[in-house]
Amino acid sequence: MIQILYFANFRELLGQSEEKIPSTHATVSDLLVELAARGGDWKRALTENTQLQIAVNHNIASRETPIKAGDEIAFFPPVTGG
Amino acid sequence: MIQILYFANFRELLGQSEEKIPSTHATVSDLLVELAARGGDWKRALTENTQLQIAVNHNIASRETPIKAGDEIAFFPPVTGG
Amino acid sequence: MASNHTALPFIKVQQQDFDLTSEMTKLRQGHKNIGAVVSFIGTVRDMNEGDEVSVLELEHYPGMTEKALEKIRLEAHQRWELEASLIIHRIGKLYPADQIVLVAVASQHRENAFYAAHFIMDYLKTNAPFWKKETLPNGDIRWVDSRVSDQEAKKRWAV
Amino acid sequence: MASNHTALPFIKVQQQDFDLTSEMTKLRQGHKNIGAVVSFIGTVRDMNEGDEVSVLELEHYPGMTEKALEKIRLEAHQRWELEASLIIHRIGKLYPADQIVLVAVASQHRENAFYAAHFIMDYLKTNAPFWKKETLPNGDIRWVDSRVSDQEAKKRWAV
Repeated sequence: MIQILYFANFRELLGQSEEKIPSTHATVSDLLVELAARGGDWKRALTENTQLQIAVNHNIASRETPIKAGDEIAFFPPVTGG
Repeated sequence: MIQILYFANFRELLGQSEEKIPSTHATVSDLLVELAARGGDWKRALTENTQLQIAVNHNIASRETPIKAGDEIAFFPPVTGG
Repeated sequence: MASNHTALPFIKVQQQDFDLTSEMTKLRQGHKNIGAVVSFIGTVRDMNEGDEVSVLELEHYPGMTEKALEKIRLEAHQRWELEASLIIHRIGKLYPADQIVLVAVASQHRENAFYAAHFIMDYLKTNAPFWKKETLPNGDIRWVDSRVSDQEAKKRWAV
Repeated sequence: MASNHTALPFIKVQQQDFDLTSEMTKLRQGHKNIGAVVSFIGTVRDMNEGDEVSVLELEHYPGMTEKALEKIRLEAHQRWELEASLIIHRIGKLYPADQIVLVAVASQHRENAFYAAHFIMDYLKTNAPFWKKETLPNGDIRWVDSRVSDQEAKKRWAV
């Protein structure tokens, strides 16, 4: 299984803050394809949003980052702290 | 009359923190000549010390700065605040 | 309540306010050779993008946020000779003039503390997972956009 | 006892210690649009020129010192967009770890506050008439020399 987290406007738009799904993806890109296949907001938020930021196991990642069972993958917009 | 102030090691070396003397000088340089004529520490401190700093009426000045009756002239070493 | 998932003693992500004097005192404890302490406090402005702001709500990514802040802090210690440093960032609902963030850096000489505190803030702005949502007086709620100027600011530290 | 010869509200030359939190609170009062507050505190180090220091005594030039500090402060306000600023400098006998000086600058955006606080400190070091005398543990007393590095530091602000 992998753990997926959604933050800020992604959390609001997708209506959930986290979920666990089976680990069947080689990279973040594969995971995004699966999630986007849910259609509607999922497709818009995860494949058409140029602002999408990705973290894998608390490190900033990209679509090409490999993922494996047990990983924590997070999706969020550009950060605005401070 | 002019008011003369001595600070830090100048005050200690010359044994006084202030004095009033008649105003008979066109510039700081003229005043330094008169004070140095006192000899000893006065000569050493005021004419042989490359570290001498001068203020006239609270503004940083030089040997060439004109002075007149009522002025406040101060002699001190480079500052070390902060 | 501090969410110190990672038990990093110089990183605090918390809802409650902080007191500058007591944080500075703690920071300096046991470091007698400190000659300079620079602190930065970020506060909630009552205006953003030309609109009045009533409430600012800060969300973060527990665990990753603390690690990201510690990474920035340690990078500052590698770049400059520092005696101690500390980052506190608040989360939850904040109001105009509230304190949001404290960065404090202590060093022997002032230049290092100034540069390091500025560096930490510039990197915090772009690398630490926090998000801000603001409420306007008419009730409108919007997520705060990241700033191009913050991306630009970071470039001054390129090595 | 503050020696405010010149009644400058944002300049204090005083023997007594200061409290950072309360000074910052006063500084920010009535300025809701502040987003950034940078403070610098200089403290007495327990070492100088390789020797342990027991006591540091600070002398100043009443009247001129306040004017020199105000001039530096106003110059900072001309160079950067600032909301408020404050300089407190202590005089008399101080001991290791004591606070010597506070420079606090508030602005809408952080960059201005960082630069202005650093600028004020660099100029204070070379342009404000203060002198330091240190006592070593063996009783030796010596005047602290000015530093070439302080003259150099100022040059970064040349316009």
